[in-house]
Amino acid sequence: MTTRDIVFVVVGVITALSGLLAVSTRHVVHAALWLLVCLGSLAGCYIVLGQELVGIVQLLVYVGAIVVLVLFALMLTRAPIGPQPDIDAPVWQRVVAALLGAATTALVAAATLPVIGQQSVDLDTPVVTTQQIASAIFGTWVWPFELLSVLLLVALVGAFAVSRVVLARRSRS
Amino acid sequence: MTGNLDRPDPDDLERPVVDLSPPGGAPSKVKGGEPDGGRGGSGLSGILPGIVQGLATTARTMTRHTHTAEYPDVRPQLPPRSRGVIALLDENCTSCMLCARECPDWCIYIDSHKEELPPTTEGGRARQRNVLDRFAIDYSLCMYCGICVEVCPFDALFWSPEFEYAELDIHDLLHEKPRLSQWMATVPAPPALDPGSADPAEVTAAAKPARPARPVRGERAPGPGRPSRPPRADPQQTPPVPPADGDV
Amino acid sequence: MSGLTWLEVVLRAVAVLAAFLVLPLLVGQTEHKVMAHMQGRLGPMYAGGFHGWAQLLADGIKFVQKEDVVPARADRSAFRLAPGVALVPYLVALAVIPLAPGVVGAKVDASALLVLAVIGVGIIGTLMAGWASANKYSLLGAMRAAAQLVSYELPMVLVVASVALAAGTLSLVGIAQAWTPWWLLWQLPGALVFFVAGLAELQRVPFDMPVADSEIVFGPYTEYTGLRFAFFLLAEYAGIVVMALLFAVLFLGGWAGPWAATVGWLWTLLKGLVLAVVVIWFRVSWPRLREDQLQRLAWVWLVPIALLQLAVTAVGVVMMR
Amino acid sequence: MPVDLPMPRVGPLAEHAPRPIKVVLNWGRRYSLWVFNFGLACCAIEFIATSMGSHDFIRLGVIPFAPGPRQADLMVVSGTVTDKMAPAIRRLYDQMPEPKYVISFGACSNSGGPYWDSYCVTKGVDQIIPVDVYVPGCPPRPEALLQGIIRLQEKIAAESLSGAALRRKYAAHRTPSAAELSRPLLLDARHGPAGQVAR
Repeated sequence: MTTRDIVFVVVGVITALSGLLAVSTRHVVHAALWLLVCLGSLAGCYIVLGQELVGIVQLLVYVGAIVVLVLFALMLTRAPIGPQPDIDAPVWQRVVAALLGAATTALVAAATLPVIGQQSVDLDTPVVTTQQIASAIFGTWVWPFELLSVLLLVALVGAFAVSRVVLARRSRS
Repeated sequence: MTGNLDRPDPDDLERPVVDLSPPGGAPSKVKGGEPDGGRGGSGLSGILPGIVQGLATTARTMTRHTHTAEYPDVRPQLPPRSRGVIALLDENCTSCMLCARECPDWCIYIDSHKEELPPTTEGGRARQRNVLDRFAIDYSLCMYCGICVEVCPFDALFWSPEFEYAELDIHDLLHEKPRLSQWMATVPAPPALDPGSADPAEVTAAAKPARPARPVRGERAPGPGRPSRPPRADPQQTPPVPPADGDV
Repeated sequence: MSGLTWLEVVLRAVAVLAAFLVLPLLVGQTEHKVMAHMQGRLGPMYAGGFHGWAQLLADGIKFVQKEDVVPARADRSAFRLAPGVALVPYLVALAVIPLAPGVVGAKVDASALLVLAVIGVGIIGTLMAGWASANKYSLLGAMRAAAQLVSYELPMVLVVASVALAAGTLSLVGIAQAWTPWWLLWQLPGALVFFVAGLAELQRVPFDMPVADSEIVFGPYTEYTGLRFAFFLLAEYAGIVVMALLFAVLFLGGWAGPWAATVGWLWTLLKGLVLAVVVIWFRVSWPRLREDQLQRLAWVWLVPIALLQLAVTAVGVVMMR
Repeated sequence: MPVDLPMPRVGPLAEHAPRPIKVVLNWGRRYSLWVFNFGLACCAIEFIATSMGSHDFIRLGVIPFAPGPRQADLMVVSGTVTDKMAPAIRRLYDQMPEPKYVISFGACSNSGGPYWDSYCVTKGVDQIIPVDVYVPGCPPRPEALLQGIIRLQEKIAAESLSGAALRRKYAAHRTPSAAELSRPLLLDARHGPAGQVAR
């Protein structure tokens, strides 16, 4: 077991635990903060596995932007300090969610556990560099990439249009 | 305070006039710090947008000398007649209580007792005199109006510019007689009178020729009237000289 | 990273930590003195004897002794953690910013992207502080900070992308090595956008609405005392250091200058210091913007300029190839 | 609503440090007095004059940066303390973290000053909070404030922080709460506010 293995296990456990806490805590903002830890340590997982760029992009997009937006939105809702019983899920929902989560975990484990140890990658000499990722995105996968960009653009224009419609209606009334 | 009629210094009078030209004789075109923000100004201020002018002003200030008075290291230049602390010349105090009664804050405490002075001549009447036991000013209460200094008929209270008597305990702000007397050393000389002003009353009085010796008891003129004044040089023809710049 | 011995790693970490503790203090002291003289004052003169050089040391020693107050209604854990969350990202950012080709805490392939990513994480600390303080002013300040960050992250990433495009690499060392004086003109709009967006991310004047003391006391830091407050202050000044050095490396060629081979790191530091002084200069000279003016500036001016810069850079790269 | 405040404590470092370290700690507190101006009347103008370019008390390490009480070390009460303002002063003072200092600036906050017989003026801010330095004057000169600050710095340099010292400091002041200082303006609450009674 190398240092890298130990670090990976630690980061992975942190990711899993924080993910669990994110869905089980009764404080709304704490849930967002645990999600932050989860996404951040996921970036750590990527970096431990030698995928620097993916890890950094994960940090930039999810931690730096999406969780900030989530927190921002939560603060707009006057999220109180302390547990919120009125938005708490009832027991049966919790049980169902736990069952579903356990089932998904089992499914993923059943698919991935058998392949452990079959193939190993030498991480000390990085195979995938930033340039390779770039050429993959803008070469092989350029059409899906562009399609996704257009999708996001449409969503953006749509959001803009919706807000304009609301504003116009308000100014007319 | 008769000898201390406060006539404003001509330099003092000119100081409040706002001098708009920048110090150092810089051309008045460069007006980076003008409040109009460059809108409608002339010259340089009309060209540069306001935010650049702001930068220029601060940068120019940085190149100049600061005008900070470094107080603990450099003695401050206090203006004349600064009201720092009130000093007591206790030899002059007759315990008349005028200051204590006029004080709006009632922050002057006076205790005194009467003392009998033995007659100076054989068979004369013994005289009574007030002896000052305690004279204290509570500077935690004093509002520095100076009324006590003004009303004192015997010039026992004076303004001193000293201000360094902040205390850790409020009881120490009650200055008793010894401490008030110590401040006397810091009282500045009264400012010089303007050229051409009337002589102070004390000087005129001192300059008068001495009275003639008292007549012997038996020769005294009958009647209750005061002894006639020493002859003046024709008082009818030279009216009293009004003050030079007439402060009425 | 694999070629480093443990000793070297430790040494580099210590060096980065030292820089992290010293450079912000240097900027803070410069701010004290520059601001004072720009206002016709002298600034600190007594702490430490010579021209108050130890003013910030005295501040630090005082902060250590202060009572650590946590408001009764606050969310204790988030309240206590927030200063650390605000501070650590700048430490990481400082670790990957090169002063010279060899003088860098940690060599990372996509260091430009990493710096942007961790700076974006720093705002979480402010958000946590604002929410956990149980104070309306703190919450308002945190919301302002978040709104500001969300708006200014985008133009910043876009102009950094433009520079990376021009250099053909995401590594800060590579970008600075690819720099030529011609970039001063070519990347000028991008540089301006980066500087303005950086100021806004640092919440410095004229974009200091999150801590506007005349409106919301001290924004997210209203309830913080002692050492935790000092951490926030340190984060602010470390932020200035990071932004100034990043600007120097991205747009001013970092160590480019006479005798770059030997004293290159000095050139980077010098350029960074000049930029920090400019940041201070702005603080002294300009009033605060309004929140809506800030958003307008971001979306109406900075984002279009950044997009235009990206297009111009792309055309330039293709033409020159 | 009186609030029971816990007795403030000093950190373990300040309590148990050996003598040389205490000297350093005192030096830090001495030259880093972030000041919180409680300007209530004309004395506040003199305070502002002291903070401006021609006197500049930042030279002494008195930094007028703290917008709120939480970051402040020194509170300068400059001006007339009214009974209505007194609870606010006490509340803000209580929000300052230990170790904290107070300068009472001017006759009004020393002892009521010209308003010594007013029905609504607190006769000295030291009736509600412990004061370290009293600066006399009405209003005092800016230099007088500087001298008061220097007195305070000398006091800080000589003092020894400890929990016992804090308890002594509050021995006379911790008993009445801020809210007890205010009194109802209307004796009879049934009639509602004064304006409604008149109608």
